[in-house]
Amino acid sequence: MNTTRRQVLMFAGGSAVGVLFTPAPWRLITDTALWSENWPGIPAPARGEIRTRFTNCPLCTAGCAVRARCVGDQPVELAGVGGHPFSRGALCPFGIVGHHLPYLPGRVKEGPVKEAAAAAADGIAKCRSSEFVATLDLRPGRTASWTYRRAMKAIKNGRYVAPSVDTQVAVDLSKARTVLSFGVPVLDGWGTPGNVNSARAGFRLIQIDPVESRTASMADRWLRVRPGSEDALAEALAGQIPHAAAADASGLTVSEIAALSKELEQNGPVLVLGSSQLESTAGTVVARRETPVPDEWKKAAPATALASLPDRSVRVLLIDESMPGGYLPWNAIARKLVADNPVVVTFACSREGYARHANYALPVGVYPEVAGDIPASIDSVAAAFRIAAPLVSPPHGTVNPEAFIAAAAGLSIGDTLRERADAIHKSGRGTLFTYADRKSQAVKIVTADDFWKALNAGGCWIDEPAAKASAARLTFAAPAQQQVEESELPLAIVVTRELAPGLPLLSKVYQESNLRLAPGRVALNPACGLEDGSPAVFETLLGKCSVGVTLDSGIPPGVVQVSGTPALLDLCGDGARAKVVRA
Amino acid sequence: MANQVDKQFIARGVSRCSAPRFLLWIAPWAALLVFGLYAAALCLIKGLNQTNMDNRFAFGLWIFLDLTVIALGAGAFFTGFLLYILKVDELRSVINSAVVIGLVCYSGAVCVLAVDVGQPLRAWFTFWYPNVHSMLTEVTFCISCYLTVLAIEYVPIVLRNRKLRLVPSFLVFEFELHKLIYVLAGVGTFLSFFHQGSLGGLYGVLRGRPFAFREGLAVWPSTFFLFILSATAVGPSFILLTTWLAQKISRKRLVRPEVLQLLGRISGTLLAVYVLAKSIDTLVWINRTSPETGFPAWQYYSWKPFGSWILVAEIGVCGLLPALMLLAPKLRRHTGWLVTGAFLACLGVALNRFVLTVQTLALPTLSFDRFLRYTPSWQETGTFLAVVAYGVLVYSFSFRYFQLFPQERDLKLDALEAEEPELVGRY
Amino acid sequence: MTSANKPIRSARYGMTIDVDRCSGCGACIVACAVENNVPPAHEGATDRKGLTWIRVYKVDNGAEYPDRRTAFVPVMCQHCGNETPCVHVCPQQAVDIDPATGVVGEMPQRCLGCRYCMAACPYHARYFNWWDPAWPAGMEKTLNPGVTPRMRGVVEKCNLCHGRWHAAKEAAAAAGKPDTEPVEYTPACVEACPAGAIHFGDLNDPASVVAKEAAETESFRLLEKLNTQPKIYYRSRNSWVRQIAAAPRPGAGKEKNRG
Amino acid sequence: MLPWNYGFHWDLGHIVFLGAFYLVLATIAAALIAAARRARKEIAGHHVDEIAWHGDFHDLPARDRVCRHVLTGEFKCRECPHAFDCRECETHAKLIQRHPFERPERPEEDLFGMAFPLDRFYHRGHTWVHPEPDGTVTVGLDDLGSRLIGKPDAIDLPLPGAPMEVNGTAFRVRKRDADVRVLSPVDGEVVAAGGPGADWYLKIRPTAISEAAFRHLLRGAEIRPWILRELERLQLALSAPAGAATLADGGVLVGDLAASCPNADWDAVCGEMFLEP
Repeated sequence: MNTTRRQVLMFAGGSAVGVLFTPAPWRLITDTALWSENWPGIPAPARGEIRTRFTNCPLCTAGCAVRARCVGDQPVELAGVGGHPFSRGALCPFGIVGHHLPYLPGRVKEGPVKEAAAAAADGIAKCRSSEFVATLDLRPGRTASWTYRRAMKAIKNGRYVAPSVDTQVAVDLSKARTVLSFGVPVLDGWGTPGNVNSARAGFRLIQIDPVESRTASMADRWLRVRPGSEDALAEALAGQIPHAAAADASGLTVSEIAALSKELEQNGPVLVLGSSQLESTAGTVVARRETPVPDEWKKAAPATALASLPDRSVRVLLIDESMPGGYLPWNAIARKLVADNPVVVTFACSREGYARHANYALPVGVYPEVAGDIPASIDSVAAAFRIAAPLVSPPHGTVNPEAFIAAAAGLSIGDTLRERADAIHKSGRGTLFTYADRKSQAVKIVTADDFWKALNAGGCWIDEPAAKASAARLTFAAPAQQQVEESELPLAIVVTRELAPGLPLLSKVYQESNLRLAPGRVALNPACGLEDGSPAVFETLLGKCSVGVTLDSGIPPGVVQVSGTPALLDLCGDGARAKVVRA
Repeated sequence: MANQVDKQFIARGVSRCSAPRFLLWIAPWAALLVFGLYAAALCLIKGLNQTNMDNRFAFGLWIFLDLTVIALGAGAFFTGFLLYILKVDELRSVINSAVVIGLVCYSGAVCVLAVDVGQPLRAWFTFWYPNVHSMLTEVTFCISCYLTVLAIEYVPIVLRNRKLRLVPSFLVFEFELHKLIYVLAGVGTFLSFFHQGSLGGLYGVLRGRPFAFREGLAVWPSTFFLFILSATAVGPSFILLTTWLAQKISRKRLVRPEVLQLLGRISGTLLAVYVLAKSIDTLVWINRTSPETGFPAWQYYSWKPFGSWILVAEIGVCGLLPALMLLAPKLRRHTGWLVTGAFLACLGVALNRFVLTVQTLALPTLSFDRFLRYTPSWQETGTFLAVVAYGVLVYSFSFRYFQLFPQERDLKLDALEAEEPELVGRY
Repeated sequence: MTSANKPIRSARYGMTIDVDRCSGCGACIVACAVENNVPPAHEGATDRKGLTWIRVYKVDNGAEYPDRRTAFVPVMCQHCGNETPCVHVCPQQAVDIDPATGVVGEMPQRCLGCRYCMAACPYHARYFNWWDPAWPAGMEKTLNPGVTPRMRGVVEKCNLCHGRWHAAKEAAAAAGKPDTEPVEYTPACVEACPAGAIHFGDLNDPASVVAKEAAETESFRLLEKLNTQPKIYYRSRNSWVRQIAAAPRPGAGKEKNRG
Repeated sequence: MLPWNYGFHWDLGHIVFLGAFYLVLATIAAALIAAARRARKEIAGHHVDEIAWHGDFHDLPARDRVCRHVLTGEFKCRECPHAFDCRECETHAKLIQRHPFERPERPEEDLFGMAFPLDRFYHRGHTWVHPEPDGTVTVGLDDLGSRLIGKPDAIDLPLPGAPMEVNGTAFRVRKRDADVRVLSPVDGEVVAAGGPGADWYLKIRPTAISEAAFRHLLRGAEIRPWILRELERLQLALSAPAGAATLADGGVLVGDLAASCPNADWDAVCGEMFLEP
């Protein structure tokens, strides 16, 4: 039989209609829907048993208690521990994304460990009597810091260098009725957020700040002064210089200053933060007892300030910046290094910091990969011992700076944290607060092992307050002098340092909303003539560096607010004046 | 040779420029089209991050383009309506051209929309899970249907091509389809009426955007009706404009001047009505609608550069003025005035669409939010230009190979007679 | 049993935010991003192309120093109650309002990316995925298993931590609680706020904190006159803060403000 | 979209909206299908030529569609409503009743050296019809027609037995770039095919040889005004773009027009004269 075109067409048409009555086409439509609903290339979250684990956040000295929601062992969400006697369930934005730290873009994963060890040993051997082997510890007060001190003691002419932080002094916010802060970010990262917030209602906050910082805008009173005039104001309030002089320096009116000092008299006790010129009222600043340490640790090198070392005297410099902490401008450090090839070894997870200048940049484990303790924060009257217990394992090839430095010094150490914990337990002081059940019990009634376990499974030791808190004195570094006349560098620098910069999700506060000043950016008054977000060059006596500009009406003319990355902080050393020009 | 082949497709008795010259005219537009397609491809492949739109400026150049182009394309349905339903026979001489313009405008708009959405592959979701309460659903349905209608209306024009007519089935189908064209014209009118309206409704219903929000009848805000009115008013103007342009560029007489004047008159009348309605609507909005939502109307115009001048320009200079120009018989007789009027009318509607899309989004609603500026990225502009080039190309080809203007032959012979009068009655 | 014939008691989940206590630290923004698997910013992203389901605005009273006052106002989807602007504009029913919770939900899998809802939202609380979501190598391990990440080209927004609500619902069911009762849970931002400025609860329950606080004279809602009836209440003792929530002031938010 | 699909509710909104949508689709589809079906019918019924001629006729310039009685001056102006098929035209019938054709006194009309024998009928497509004694008719190109074609480059004639109908295509001729169809003057069936060589092109057995059957054809006194009119058109067509040759005034029209004006658009000229736009 021969088929005509007509027949073929009719067959095609018929079957087309017929198919519509089968589920096939409709099924097909639904399938395309499903396909386009699961767009390819999107990571699927790992499934698994949901567990709750506890640790403490070592990203700043506050050491807030952390409850981690984990899939298996992997933390996927961090939150504060409600009912914690001190951190009170609060966690700052940095703490909330702390578990992303291991995945920091550009993290240092391997380094020349053996070479570094050899070079260090060689340097120590070569070290002349006039030269030093120094360990720079940016987070003093830790158990690791003790190890460094012991190690430096073990080496002849070893030096333990740390920023001047007095771990023996604390402020008692609950005692203060007025807090006079000279540029201290009281409400923004200073102390322990939970504790500050809970005490906030009790005191009146007067913020002396050249710029409208977050604290200034939240303070009960904000006094805008010229940068660098804080001490003059403090002296005037202390009655050391006439108010008029301070008025000239700070830009406040004489009556304002008078009113302020009157208020301080009437509204005591007053806690003064950020200036050593003005005494705090007795009771608001107290001496804090030392967290117990094993007796054999006691013979350790004292902390020396970097400045006190003679220039060109450091042959071997070991810098521990494994935990976010303070930062000293590099030029201040470089000055101390010997002229003929000094050995500089850094321990850091990123190349942003001193690693840029080091001969050997060694990778380290980060929170929450490695264990480490967190010394009590400045607003904690009682001593405390918290361990940032590891939740995940560090990548292969990282080194433990503590072990490295001890080895370099030929000092044999065991599990220092455990030794410390035992020492605390032996002292029998204080209470143990465990997070899972939110119970606190006297250390006396727990065994050393349980104590140690509890500390690692989410717990903290809190010392009992001293019988009578002996008065103490806070010391603060004097603000840098302005030695450059206005003409060449018109802008006074105000540095704000964000913790743990570069964590991916912080883009939400830095970049995707202009809530905080992103690291590496500078804020200027809108009248500065630059466009918001435009690239610019930031220049000081110490050099220049390209930055992004943010316009902020909270910044007065003649002032530049710098959000310090190490690169920028290197420029903001002594010459605390700058100019910002269009790139 | 090519010239010969090309010639066989051009109707007898009308003269078209030589193939090479035509190519010369096509080339730059083709180049522009290619560039635009590249830009569009970038947006499709790399995503909408290629544009300068953002979370606040969710709509930009493209939506403005769509609204404007569709308003201008309204000439197609309105001329069809007048010719086939109201039997205004003079318009037969421009209907083909009107259909082509409509097709170009609508297909262009739809293509741009496809680039504009974040997930073009899901375009059909709107049909599959329609939310019948959304103006956008109405728009999507009507536009896609009407585009089909336009395509079908375009078929006879194509099939009338000299070469294609030689195929008997084409010839006959064209003949029969043309007999039924009034049905399609009717459907087209129905559809256009609704989507022109719902395009206006799109913004009128935004209760969260007091600058655009309008009260109205039943489910339709006043912008619904204003859009219909303005579209029908400006459609004829745009046909007038394009016809005039075609005449200028091809250096031929294509329609009798009376036809253009008729278009002008229709446009002018409707525009006048529109201006009246628009003014009333604006007054109501300023004095009632806007204040009731807590937004004093004056403050919209305190954001530079969108001062109150924009109102004057939209309603006065580009509304009332052209209406008067087109209505005055004296002025209408001069091509200059006629064309200027038509142009202003088109400009006015474009401005109206601009205000409703761009200005609406630029104005902050939260008191602590800021006024935003937005300049399209080159990818956006490129895509925009692609549509323009596409339009010019389709129109040029249609003009060359199809009979867009039936009067052309007569006018040509008239012209010949005019230049050689002695020929007449010499034998 | 009882739950079978008992009618479902529908909740109206809402928030009260104490503006005076918000120090603008951004913990809520970050916690929200962690909870809901919002990807970190593409390097091209700005505050106008970013993804921040909750966004903290710095607001000042427009005066110059020393009269200048500043407050921080967190703005997320306000979960409008009445004629929700975004719900009825979506062409394909990708946005809906859950009658049981009053939460305005968004179905990214259904979203076409037409962004009409963004144009419709007076609070600019909706965000569009301009880029493919991308996490630094290894970081996808930290994604929250309770929430599916969204793809490029769709709109997303706050859904009052639907994932947590769902988990709470399941927990309640496991505990044998009647399905008809609204469950209690805490969205990530509420949990994260170090100042405890945000309270969350059922506005229908007169005993709840939010219901009480919402009723106080200090409480206000953004753009109340639009009559969208948001379920997010703000509270402040300062009258100037309460004012900024009302009608817009020209120049507000710009460098030079008129008071 | 569909009742069992997500989000569909039996409420007014859905019913009205979707109802309207489906109605629109149905209407469009119906229109298309109707057109297609009718088209098929027409093709089956061999009405293609008729439709083609209707199309052509409507594409002709208005001036070329004038009634034959305008040529003779009986009307000032009148457009032919029947596409040159006067057989169905009452006006024509009335007019020829009033003054019927009288026998021509001269055997042939001579214009510019062109001979138009009056013993035959002429069609406006420049063909003549000559009734033969054997009941058939011979069909040929008239003098103007054949001068336009001159010596054709090609010509395709229908095979014997092919049906013919008035204003359908009789045959096609090609000359230079011109390729035109010549309209058939009568209904009938082809008996034999001649050609340029022979003195006729087609021998046709007409369906009827009544007076009424040839009523649509020109004859006698109509020829002269018609040809003059045609010459006028020819002149216009020739002088069109090339602005070329003018016909010999009062003199004799050359034998091969195509050859005499080489740079004229011959396709256009032939299209114009053979009524194929």
